[in-house]
Amino acid sequence: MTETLMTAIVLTLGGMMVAAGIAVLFVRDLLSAIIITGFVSLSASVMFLLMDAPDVAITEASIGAVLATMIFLWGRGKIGDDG
Amino acid sequence: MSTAFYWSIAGTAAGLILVGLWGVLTRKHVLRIALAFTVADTGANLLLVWSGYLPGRTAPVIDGSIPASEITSAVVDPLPQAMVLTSIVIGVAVAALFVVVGVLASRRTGSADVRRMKELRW
Amino acid sequence: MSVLSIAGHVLLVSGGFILFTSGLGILRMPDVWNRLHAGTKATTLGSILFLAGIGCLQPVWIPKLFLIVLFIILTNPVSGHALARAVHMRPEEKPDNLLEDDLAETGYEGGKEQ
Amino acid sequence: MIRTLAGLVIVLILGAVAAAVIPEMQMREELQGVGYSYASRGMDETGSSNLVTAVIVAYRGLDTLGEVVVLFCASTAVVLMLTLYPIGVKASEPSRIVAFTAKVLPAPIMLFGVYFIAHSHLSPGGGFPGGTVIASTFLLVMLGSSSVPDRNGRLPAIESLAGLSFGLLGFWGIMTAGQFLNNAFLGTGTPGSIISGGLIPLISIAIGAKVASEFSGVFKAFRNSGGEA
Repeated sequence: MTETLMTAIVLTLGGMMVAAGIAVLFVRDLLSAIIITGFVSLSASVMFLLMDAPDVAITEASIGAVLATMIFLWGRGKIGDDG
Repeated sequence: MSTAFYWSIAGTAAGLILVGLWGVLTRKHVLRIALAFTVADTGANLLLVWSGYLPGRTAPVIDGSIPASEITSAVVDPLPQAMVLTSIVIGVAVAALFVVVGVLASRRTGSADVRRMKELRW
Repeated sequence: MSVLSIAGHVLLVSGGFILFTSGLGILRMPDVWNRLHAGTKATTLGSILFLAGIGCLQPVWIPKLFLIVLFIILTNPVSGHALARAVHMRPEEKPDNLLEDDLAETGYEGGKEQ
Repeated sequence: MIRTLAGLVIVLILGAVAAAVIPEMQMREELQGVGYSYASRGMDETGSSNLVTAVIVAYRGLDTLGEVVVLFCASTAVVLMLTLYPIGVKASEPSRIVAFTAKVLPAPIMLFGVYFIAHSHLSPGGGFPGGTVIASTFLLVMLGSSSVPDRNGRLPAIESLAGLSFGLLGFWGIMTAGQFLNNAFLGTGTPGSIISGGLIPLISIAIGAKVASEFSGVFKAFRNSGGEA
């Protein structure tokens, strides 16, 4: 039961992550791309937790979802969406 | 049963690396390249942690429930997790450097298009 | 199946339903303001219901869950408020049939020197 | 167009290589090699319940020192470039509600980060995530007020002090036990209590302070890069 559930969770999450990774490249608005990258990092943190790596999960959640997103938002505020 | 769980994580990691690499090779906007680089970074970290994962075991944090003689058959490999922990922090520092270099170069050329940055041409 | 367990499952399902509704609202609502309404109010209630359901199923975790609920109550409305103010600073997002605009009448627009 | 096609071809080739190589990585049944010895001896030798922290701080402490140096180089490069080539910035005044929340929330979040660092040898966490959590409170304070915290410029001092104490703790091991970053000379204590693990809590504090001050310095440089506060 739990094995099937875990497999289903990982398959769904992995499919969403790869789809989001492709969406980062093709979505038109740069702000959306930054938010989607944050989503990829957060899903990766869930996946680290499923792989019994709580330290890595905490680090990825605090860094990928907060610090990296803030850095990219700062860069977008300086450059803008063009190109 | 656990093999599907196991291999789907590897598939996700490899897919993220390939998608990120494709983005780095083909996109034009410098911040979009940095985002693709971050995605590839996440995939590489996933693959590293996956290489030390053993299904059916617990996290390498030992509480009283595990007797000391059975630790080696009860926990996953701690070494790749330690490496990835440092790799994540390095990754975000490199991403910050990437973004700052991109912003300054786009200030200099007046556009965020990476093809116009003659200083960064490969 | 004790009463507590049934209550926990009911709370989990209702929280999940409210979160699903919020996601649907973000997808289907016409403009930013309506989407903001779906994305902040409904997620607060949905998360709290979900955590309450977990607390009914695992009563040992109640102190930690209480801390999380407190954090959500503190942060989620504030983030919605900051988002709404940021949208209000963009005139092109203002709807046509707006009857009253209290924020503009106060003369205080964040970020613009008056 | 050519670039897109060439990128696609390269990615497809690499994907074929990955599809050929990754299934060869057979699922292991047992721990082997270094991982086995860390898992079997780690808790007795270092006194740390968290084996990941034991590997980072004790067994691979020298690597972590080098990694901290890499982090220092990256953050210094960011700060230096933003100081040399300033970029105009428009600071906006936050609303009253956001400002109030940004005054209330940093204290519990920082307590959370300090908990991470102090319990690095007992529970998941450690210097790196704790440091980033503390740096995010710095970011929160900065977003919630129009002024920049750390007016006196104490962040570089904290950073240098943390790096210096990391090195000095390593040399302390040379003085007493004849080995750089020796972990056991303070006594490992009983695993599971908060005063245990030899040098691990001290080095975790040093790593946490260094990571927190470096990321805070990066964000301060982002905010300050226009010159005015």
